[in-house]
Amino acid sequence: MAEMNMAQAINQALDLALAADDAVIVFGEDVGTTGGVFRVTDGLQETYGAERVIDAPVAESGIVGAALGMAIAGLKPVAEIQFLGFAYPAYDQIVSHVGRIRNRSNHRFTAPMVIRIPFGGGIGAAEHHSESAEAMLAHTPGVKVVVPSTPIDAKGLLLAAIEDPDPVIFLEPIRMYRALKQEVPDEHYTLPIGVAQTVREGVHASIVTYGSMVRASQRAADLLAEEGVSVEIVDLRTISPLDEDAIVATVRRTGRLVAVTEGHRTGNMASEIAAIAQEKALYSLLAPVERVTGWDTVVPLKRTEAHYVPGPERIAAAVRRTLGT
Amino acid sequence: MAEMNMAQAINQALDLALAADDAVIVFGEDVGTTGGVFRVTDGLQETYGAERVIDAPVAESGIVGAALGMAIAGLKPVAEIQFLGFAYPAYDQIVSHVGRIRNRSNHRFTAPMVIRIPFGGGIGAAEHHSESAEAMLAHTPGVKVVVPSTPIDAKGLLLAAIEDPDPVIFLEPIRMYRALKQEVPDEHYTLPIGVAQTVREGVHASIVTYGSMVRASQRAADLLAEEGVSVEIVDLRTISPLDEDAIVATVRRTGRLVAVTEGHRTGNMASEIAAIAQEKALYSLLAPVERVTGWDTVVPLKRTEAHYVPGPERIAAAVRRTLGT
Amino acid sequence: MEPVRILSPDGSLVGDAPFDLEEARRLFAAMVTGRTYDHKATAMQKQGRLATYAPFEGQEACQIGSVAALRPDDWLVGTYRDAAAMWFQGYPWQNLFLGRMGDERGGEAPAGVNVTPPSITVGGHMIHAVGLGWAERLQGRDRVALTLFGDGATSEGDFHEAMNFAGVYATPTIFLCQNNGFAISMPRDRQTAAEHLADKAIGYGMPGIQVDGNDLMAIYSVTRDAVARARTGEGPTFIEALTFRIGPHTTTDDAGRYREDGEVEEWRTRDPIDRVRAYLRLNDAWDEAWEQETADAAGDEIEAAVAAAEALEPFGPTAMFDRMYAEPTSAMDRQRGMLRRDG
Amino acid sequence: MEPVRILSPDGSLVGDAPFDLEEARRLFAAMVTGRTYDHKATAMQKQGRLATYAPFEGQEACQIGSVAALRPDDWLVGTYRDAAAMWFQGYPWQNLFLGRMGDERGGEAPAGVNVTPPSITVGGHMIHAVGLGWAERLQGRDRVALTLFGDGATSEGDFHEAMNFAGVYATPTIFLCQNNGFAISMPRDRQTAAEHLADKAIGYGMPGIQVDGNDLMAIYSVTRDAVARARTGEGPTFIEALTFRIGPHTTTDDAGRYREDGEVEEWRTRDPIDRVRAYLRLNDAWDEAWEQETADAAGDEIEAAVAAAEALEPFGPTAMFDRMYAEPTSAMDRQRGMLRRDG
Ligand SMILES: Cc1ncc(C[n+]2csc(CCOP(=O)(O)OP(=O)(O)O)c2C)c(N)n1
Ligand SMILES: Cc1ncc(C[n+]2csc(CCOP(=O)(O)OP(=O)(O)O)c2C)c(N)n1
Ligand SMILES: [Mg+2]
Ligand SMILES: [Mg+2]
Repeated sequence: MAEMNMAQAINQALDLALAADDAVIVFGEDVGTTGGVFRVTDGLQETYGAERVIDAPVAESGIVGAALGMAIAGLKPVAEIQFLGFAYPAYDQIVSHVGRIRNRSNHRFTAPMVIRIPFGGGIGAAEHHSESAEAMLAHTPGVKVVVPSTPIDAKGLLLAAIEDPDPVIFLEPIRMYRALKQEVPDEHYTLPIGVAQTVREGVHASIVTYGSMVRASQRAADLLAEEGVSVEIVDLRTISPLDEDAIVATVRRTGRLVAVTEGHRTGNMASEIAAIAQEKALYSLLAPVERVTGWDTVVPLKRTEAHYVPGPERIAAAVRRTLGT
Repeated sequence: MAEMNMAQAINQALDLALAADDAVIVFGEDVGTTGGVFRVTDGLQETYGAERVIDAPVAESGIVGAALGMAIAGLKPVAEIQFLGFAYPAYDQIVSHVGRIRNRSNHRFTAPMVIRIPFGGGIGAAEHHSESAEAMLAHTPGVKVVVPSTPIDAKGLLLAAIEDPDPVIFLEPIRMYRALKQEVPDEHYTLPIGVAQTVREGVHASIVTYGSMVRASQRAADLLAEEGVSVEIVDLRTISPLDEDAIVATVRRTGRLVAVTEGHRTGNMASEIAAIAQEKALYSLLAPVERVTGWDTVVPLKRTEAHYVPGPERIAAAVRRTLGT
Repeated sequence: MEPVRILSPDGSLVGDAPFDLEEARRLFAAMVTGRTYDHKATAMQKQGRLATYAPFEGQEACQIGSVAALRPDDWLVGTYRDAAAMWFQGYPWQNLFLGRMGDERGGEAPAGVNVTPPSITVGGHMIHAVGLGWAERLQGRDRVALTLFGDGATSEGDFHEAMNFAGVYATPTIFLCQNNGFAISMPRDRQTAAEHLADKAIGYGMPGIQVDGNDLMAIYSVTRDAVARARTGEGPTFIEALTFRIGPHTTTDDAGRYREDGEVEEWRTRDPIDRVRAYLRLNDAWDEAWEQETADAAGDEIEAAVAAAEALEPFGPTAMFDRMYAEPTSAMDRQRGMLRRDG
Repeated sequence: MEPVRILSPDGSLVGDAPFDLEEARRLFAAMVTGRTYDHKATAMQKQGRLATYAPFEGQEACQIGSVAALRPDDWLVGTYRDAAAMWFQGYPWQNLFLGRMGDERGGEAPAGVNVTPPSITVGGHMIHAVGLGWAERLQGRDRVALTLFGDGATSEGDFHEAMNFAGVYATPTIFLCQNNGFAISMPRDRQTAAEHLADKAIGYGMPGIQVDGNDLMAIYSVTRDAVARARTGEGPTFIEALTFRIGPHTTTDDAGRYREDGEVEEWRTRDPIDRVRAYLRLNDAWDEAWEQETADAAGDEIEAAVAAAEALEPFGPTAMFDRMYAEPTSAMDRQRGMLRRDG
């Protein structure tokens, strides 16, 4: 057990995976010598060598495509894309090949690989560094999409992703890399992919969310608690496949739902959550499902970003609307 | 006025645009000499020459990126990508540049361009030729996304798209290219982008849809009419920005809604439509919004495709569910 | 740049034959079998028994000659136009037919056959060949990966990234470009301003070789050398094979819109099969009866494959939900249920 | 391949000076102004007044020398590291600061200044330069487009597609690669196995030239020739400028992790500004007082830009909805309303 932040927890997960299985390799821009732009892969190349922790040229499609070839031939690559905004050039490889090789080959060839991608805003970064396009990844057949919100979850989910026989896109909320520390068990453990977790129990309303929005939602719940409102928070942890049962169960319990994501509003995960809630629990809904989201604009730069990324106040206001207060 | 199918109507729109404005150019793989793989650009290079109807190397990112440069410098390019499944390599240019140049340059540089893309299934084509990833395009800031369902609409919407000062992605339902003929006015006309149209009036339930699913929905409505069920059909015609008022109005009228798309189920336009309906008209809803969609699988090949792409029977069944029959 | 040539169109040698007469007869028969499949598939498409088909007539030397230089466990990563190569590396004709019938089971290579399903998108598959060969090396095995693609594919960004990675990591990859003159309607000289496609190799620090793509011996020989380099850790090679597709781009294409009949006739005189026949004849290794036997055997083989493909029980409509993941996810289960409910 | 060089590090000429002493003084002053901005921006970032900043110290000759060969109405399409070039082509320092402050108004070039906002993604912008120049030509104008990028950018698929299109359509594009030795931590020799980046040009049928990137005269002269070719319809040129970034990749990067101090010191002896100073001195066109004047003027110019940028009224939180389209769409209007409601 050691106190660590999410970046350290992920580093430890990679370290354990590399140590346990020769088939695991780490591959991406600047992951080796310099330990990654977020230092998430720090020290791994020193330990495992440049043939297992591999620095790549600046070519995201190449990284994902080569990792797929490696996965087919028996390795378990953990590829890294530096920011989600730089994953778009690799999207064709993801949607056309990574997510399809199993179907295309009728199970003969498979892609046991992970694509790690830091994502999301809130740090006032340059353009393209605050993207939250996870909805398009969740809309992609044949891959799973996992989003941890804490150091403990990050380690357990990443180890599960590496061991998964299918490709997993592992989205790491940039803002959470160093935002909080937890006592993380030293040893190997996994958390199940596809299973949501109730991270706060409450009776008046539910928030369903994931990634860095879990913390923002906790803060909103704290604000609301002062007003006597008790909020349940469900952390999806996996956005593809969705744990529909968990969404439906919390709606049935509280009758009020706020779905929170920082992705662009139209066609994001909040819309999916709302669609599921009304489909499976319409008659439990005491108010419309509120969606608190980013907007259909480019993520604004530092000076306006706070008005784009949902914060505790906006989330709390939405909960109040579901309560008619 | 002449009877024509959608391919011909689009060809005529391009012809009119090329004739009216020297800034308009057509650009894409095989659009020139051979008139496009669907013959949609047939004859245009003969009329306007190889400098205005330009054959491109096999490079989709290059086509979209070069078109963007052209648009910034004063042209109005109408780029073609051969199939939506081949647009993924161009997605980075679309999301990172085409949709952002106006914001990034604070209106100084703009992208008055159109990207025409045949899409959707139903013709038993090879892998990658039946994609329906329009949800990810609608999720993209800074572009508009238009989907015609008839020859008349295709012509008027395409001319509007070409004249629009912002980039428009124009998705052409492959199945509709030659599926039906209409009397199309010979002269120039435009139809408004962002405005849905009620294509069938009804009182018991509503279907909101677009593209080739309009025809499937009409057939479903015909089936239901025999059972005494009167269905209203709203053809969105534009999926970004969405005509929310039209969605809400039809739900308020009938109290029952089926959203139909052929995209993968999770995170598609049907989810967005359902989210809007419950948000703005929860208390009008007499039943959960039903979503009839493609599945979260690769679009299957010919032998199974009919079980993937929604047909009249599946749509009718969903309408019946909203009616509890 | 002078393309490598060993066998002249008239069957005479202008270099050293890289294999003996027996092997030449075996490869001749393989090319004949390939062409038999090609003609059969074209005919079946016309009858509506296959979906769109991309014929490869004229490119048999590229496909059989290159694969002949592989070991049975080497990787082959090709396209929609590479059925002969795939088959020669162990992929069943039956599955090639199945794929064109719109049946996903056609994508499955038999155990031990390291042939990926044909790539339908242009450009995306070459990088897989880079990763495949690289992974073999990292795991201490000496398998190599041969990837086939067209002249058009060299324009895609993914070609560039694949070539660059192969160069940087010195992966055991053989890039074989079948330059058949056209990418659908786009002629090679409008595809790129490079004088030769083979010139592109220099930008990646790898050897680039141009070869007569209708010369079985030349193709075999340059591929064999490239395979040897790859196998011994000397890195990748780019081979540009000059060839021509005699047929249309696909069965829905009208090639008359963009090329002259004369060009096709001209290329027919350089037919790769005729050339080997002429060679065998000159060397007393050919007679009418053997040719007939070969053709009959090829015909039987192809007909049997068609019959097997057509006889296969169709799979159920919900099979699609079982092919996406090792274990169907909750989403697959839910959606299977919906499809069952609605039929 | 011998890189083109005109001015030696000691200030002596090894070729013909492409401009007179007056112009040399003007360009010297411009390089000094660029470096003044660079140091100021780095300092402001440390004070938290700017977001992450990418210093270009050492690359001033590449940026000033190339832009000096442009006409004021030509296009410039560069990256996050090309502030000096952008400014020299007419983009205000104030806007360069604003951008780094996280203010979208920094992206706006003044009317008539054809400089696109800096590209933050690596690789995507070069193809825009191809389209820009091409569109100029199609509209009967003779403007050219210069695009700047790094050694790392040559690995992206979009570089390939841009180079290929430029070759095929003979567009008036000048590709200037500032090979500064590294892409973040990746050294040039691991970025590609090509011996020289300039070798990549042959694969696109365009001239590829290697030039001493710290030699103002050489950069100017090869760019001038490339511009002349482009302007007269002879097509694109690829220029590889050998240079070095003295600073870290960005202000958040620790360059000590991947390179030796000695390497930096070695490159400092080839400083592009020192070299021109030495030349001016040798030719009696320099004195201490003028240098001081130049430095002071640069300082004043940069301070004035900082002050102007910092004095600008912040825009309102809903401005983002008004920048996306010519007319805000219904979605923008709805969402503006939601933001107003929630604050
Ligand atoms: C990414 C992508 N873009 C476009 C297409 C459509 N398309 C199919 S084949 C082809 C031409 C390919 O030409 P080439 O690489 O020379 O191969 P050939 O067909 O001549 O064998 C095109 C453009 C595609 N399949 N994939
Ligand atoms: C598409 C993309 N991938 C990755 C990055 C992250 N990144 C920013 S700069 C850089 C290195 C670029 O190196 P080079 O092209 O040599 O330019 P330099 O920074 O040396 O000027 C990388 C990888 C990015 N901005 N865009
Ligand atoms: Mg070809
Ligand atoms: Mg660099």
